[in-house]
Amino acid sequence: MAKIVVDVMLKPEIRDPQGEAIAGACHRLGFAEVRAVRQGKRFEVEVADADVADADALAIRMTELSAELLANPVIEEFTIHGA
Amino acid sequence: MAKIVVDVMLKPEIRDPQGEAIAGACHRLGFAEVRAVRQGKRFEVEVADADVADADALAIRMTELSAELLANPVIEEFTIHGA
Amino acid sequence: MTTRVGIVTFPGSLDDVDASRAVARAGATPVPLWHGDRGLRGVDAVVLPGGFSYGDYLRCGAIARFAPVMADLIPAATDGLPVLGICNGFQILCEAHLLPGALTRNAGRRFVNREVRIRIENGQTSWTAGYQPGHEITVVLKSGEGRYVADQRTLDELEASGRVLARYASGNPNGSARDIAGVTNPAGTVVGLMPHPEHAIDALTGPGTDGLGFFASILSALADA
Amino acid sequence: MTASAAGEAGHGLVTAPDTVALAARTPDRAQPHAELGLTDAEYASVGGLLGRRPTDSELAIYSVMWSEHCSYKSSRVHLRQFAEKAPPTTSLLAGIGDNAGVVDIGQGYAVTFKIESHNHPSYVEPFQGAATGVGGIVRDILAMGARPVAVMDALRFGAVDAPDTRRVLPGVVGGISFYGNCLGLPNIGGELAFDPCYSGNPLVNALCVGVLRHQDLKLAAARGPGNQVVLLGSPTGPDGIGGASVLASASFGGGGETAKRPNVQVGDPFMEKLLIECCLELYAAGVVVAIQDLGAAGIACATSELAAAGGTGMAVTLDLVPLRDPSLGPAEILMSESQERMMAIVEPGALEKFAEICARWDVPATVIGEVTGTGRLIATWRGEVVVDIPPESAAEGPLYQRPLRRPAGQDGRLADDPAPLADAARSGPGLADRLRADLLALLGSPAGADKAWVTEQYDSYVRGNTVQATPHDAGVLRIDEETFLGIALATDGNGRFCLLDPYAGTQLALAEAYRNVAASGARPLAVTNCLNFGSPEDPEVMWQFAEAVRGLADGCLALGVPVTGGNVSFYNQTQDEAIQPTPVIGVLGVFADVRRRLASGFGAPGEQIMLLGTTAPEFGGSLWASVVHCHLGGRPPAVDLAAERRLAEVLAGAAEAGLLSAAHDLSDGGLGVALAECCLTGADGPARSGDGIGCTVDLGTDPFTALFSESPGRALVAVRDGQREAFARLCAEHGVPAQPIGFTGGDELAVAGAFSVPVGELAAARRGTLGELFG
Ligand SMILES: Nc1ncnc2c1ncn2[C@@H]1O[C@H](COP(=O)(O)OP(=O)(O)O)[C@@H](O)[C@H]1O
Ligand SMILES: [Mg+2]
Repeated sequence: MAKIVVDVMLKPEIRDPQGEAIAGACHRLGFAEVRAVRQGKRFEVEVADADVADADALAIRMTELSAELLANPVIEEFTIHGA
Repeated sequence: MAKIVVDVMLKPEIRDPQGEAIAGACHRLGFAEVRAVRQGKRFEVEVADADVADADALAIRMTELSAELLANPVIEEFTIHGA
Repeated sequence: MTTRVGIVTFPGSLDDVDASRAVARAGATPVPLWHGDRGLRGVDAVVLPGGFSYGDYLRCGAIARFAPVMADLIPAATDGLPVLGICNGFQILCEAHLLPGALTRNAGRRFVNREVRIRIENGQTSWTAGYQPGHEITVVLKSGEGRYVADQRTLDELEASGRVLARYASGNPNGSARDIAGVTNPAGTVVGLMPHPEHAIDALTGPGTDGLGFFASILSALADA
Repeated sequence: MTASAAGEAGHGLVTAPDTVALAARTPDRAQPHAELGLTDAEYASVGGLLGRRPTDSELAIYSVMWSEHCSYKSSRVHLRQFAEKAPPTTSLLAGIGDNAGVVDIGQGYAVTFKIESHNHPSYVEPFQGAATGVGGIVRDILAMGARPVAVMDALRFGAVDAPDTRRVLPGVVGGISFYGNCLGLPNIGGELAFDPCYSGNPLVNALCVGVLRHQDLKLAAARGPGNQVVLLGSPTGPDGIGGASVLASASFGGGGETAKRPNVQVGDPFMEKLLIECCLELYAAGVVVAIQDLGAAGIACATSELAAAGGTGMAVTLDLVPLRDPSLGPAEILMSESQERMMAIVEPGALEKFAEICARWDVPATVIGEVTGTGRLIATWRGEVVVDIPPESAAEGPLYQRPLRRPAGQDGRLADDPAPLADAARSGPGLADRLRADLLALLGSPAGADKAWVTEQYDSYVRGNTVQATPHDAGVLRIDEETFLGIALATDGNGRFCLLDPYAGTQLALAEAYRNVAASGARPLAVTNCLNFGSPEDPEVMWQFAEAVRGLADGCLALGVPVTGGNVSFYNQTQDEAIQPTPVIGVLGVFADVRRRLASGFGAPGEQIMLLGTTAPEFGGSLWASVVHCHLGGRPPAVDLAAERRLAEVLAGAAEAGLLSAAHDLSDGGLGVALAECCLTGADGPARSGDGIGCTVDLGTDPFTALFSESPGRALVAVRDGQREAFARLCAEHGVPAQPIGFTGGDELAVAGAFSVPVGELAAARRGTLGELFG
């Protein structure tokens, strides 16, 4: 069983009010060293070994999956690990 | 400027309906090889270099921040990268 | 002197007006408490109302837990001050570890706004003394993160010690463990409830008056004390 | 235009800051006016009125302010009719031209309401597009000095099973739910319709209503030279730069979508909630001279409109604008559409108090300039003047009399009468079974289906004043607990009727919203509208638009309800394919005592059911023709606005006298659908779809026409026991035909001599449709 991790973050130019609010909370809590926070999503995808020919094929499939479903290409970008 | 990444995932014993729904969607989209998906959060925290004494101090602070604010230990666990 | 019930307004609190109205309907004096102020203005009990405190960014209730007013509320609640957390207030109480467990995304993944029937399981807390155990009432559920979760041991303990306050009685609308709609602390003073009794105090604007009992209960609980 | 052109144009504005002095010295420098959406003639006229070429910042201002979206340049010549044909009224405190119309409802209270589109952004990024649509209309209402008290949403999507709809609908509903719920505004109603014409062009129209005391009314006019210009709310970022002209006004076509994608604005309802409470506290403290929301065209729009309305000048220092992205240049700062911002005019002596209140709400507030007596809008950046214009020239914009042409296919459409289909349906064997099957088909169709999948995602209870919400005919709010004044609101539109006849179709939409308000027991008082059309550069679309506006203006005059404001959304088309003309009409009504409102469901068994109004065999554009035969043609039902007015009188009178226990208007699907809805809706409580009460009715010799015709001007009522005579008298007094058709009770909807359906089966037919499609 392969575990693939897909990290999805808002594109840098897209505003992240959620991250801004968290950064504000960090400061109120005394974590003054925090300059900025951006919040994204992390997907852990389990793939059956038997179902994928090789690492390259897996990487291609996971890229497809991320672009189609896990990330919203209009506002997000993704990176894949472990494939 | 240091960039710390904090990954927060639901503990394995906590059900993740979001992840389950995504796994279902994967199948409908033809990604039959996907066995399971879990969705968590990824925080990218920017910390000013000048504000932290050294890497160890930074790691301690980020662990505090994660345990107190970024993750809820009742249902979530976290890992820190880049500190 | 009338009973004074504090209603905390966090940035992003929404049902504070409704909670105040319910407190007044029950015959108590609502006292506004501001998130950024210290001190509890000598109130006899506190309601943490529904809404989206601090936008509920991160996790519901996670940021509100650290508000200045909470620095006084948490020790007071530990010492026996009656506190009712409704919806977001329940989430805040869990985040503050005044109540066990946590509230997570609904099993159906969408926000649910619906009238629900709940069964009062414990009629002895400061907030439910006016109800008989087993009494079913109609209130309003409106939340996106209302699925109560806790580990098996905690759940068993809650059941064994009668700390399950109320359960959903007309189907489980959000996937909560064991149909739990609300829980209480061991003393029966700190209570969290996911649906909204304050929206069920007037047949003109809600599904009836079943929810008034929560606010009437605290009055009699304090009068008896 | 292409992606790179937009990008380079934007980029050029940053890297080469252009000043008024430079513009005077370099009259011939080429400027990207076409990429910014200005025609050659418009560009030339900017040069003419400035007496030199514009600076890049000025060009940015004119390009957004003169866009269709901001300037109404194609629609203004038509919209004038709303004023010219306005019925006499004393209840309008502010009207067209202000941020939103304001209506006196008595006892010192006023209500302000408006509906606005966010169609294109919701197609590009459904969640954020719809969310920021709600945010925008709420700020409009807030800017009038009112507390926003509720929202509604009128939604239209492509075919229900189209992949596009599957992407767009859940996102749009999620965005409205996220933003509205987080803001603490109850959602009290709306619409949900599907038609393939909206594929690629969904309509997302959001309405907000607010309440104020008369003396709290704020108008957006910068008066008093020396007064300070304060920007409050979120910092300014690169969001939606050029959005007003590029995103909101350009039609989609081959590959253009990707070019616009970076222009997504992200909403922060939490900040908006703080902004609302902060502004209300500022108003209460009396420290606001005037205020304007920042929507399309951001600071450019707010500064020029405030100064133009005040007949003053304004000087702002763009370096003072708090930025989220320090690399923004002056043109971008002016054009940014960052959300959750307002601009206030404040007397210098009140600044301290103003700042104190903002600090309490954690709302950033910054003085960026002051009101002047120069009659010029001047902006400086890094010590240089980058804008120096007469503000009214930007605020007013050009005016076009676009060519009109009655569509070539119009006669063919009208001639394609569904009467033969109806004749066939009426005769032949198995009539009873077919009637039953057709009714269930209508109830299971996306248009007739239960909307709970959508509406359950909306909070309808917050603030505790919601008397009725979905699924009642109108949303009903209590104004306060002392006076028990109340208001009712409904929105309606019908693209099918409007395609067949935009004049009549618009009046039908108006009549339906008016009737929905009346059916709740309120007295209709005022109108808002959102006009969704294709490209104004297409003469056939422009004809549809002109007819619709004429129909609405004439209709409002006939009904005695003024148009108080609205919004025009053009360019809803994919290449040459325009949407059906879709004016969405909102009607506001008032209750002297909201406890007298009427529910739209049966509340008790054994009550007499009466059908009010006249039924003719009218099937053109009907739901029956659409669902059962995929047919769209013929004439829409004939409108009789005098009859609508009489019906409304009867309903309001009966409500006030307590004669009725329920009233429900007849619209899509006719009597059959209305009866089923009455059985399922129940009597009380918002958002309630109880177990239901059945009924038995006798529909005479032509049950087919009785069940499915969509003749307007009709309503179904349940008369309280002991009030039948009084009600009959009231109907007679107003000349409203009233026909007893049966009684409530039992657990079936039974049509005597024809068929019956258990109430549970009605519910099942309506319930599954949306859930199965959208998961
Ligand atoms: N998008 C929506 N948001 C909120 N309420 C909606 C929406 N769509 C439909 N509704 C509600 O569902 C009910 C039925 O809608 P509809 O059949 O369009 O009513 P009508 O035909 O009487 O105008 C109404 O109460 C309406 O307000
Ligand atoms: Mg209706």
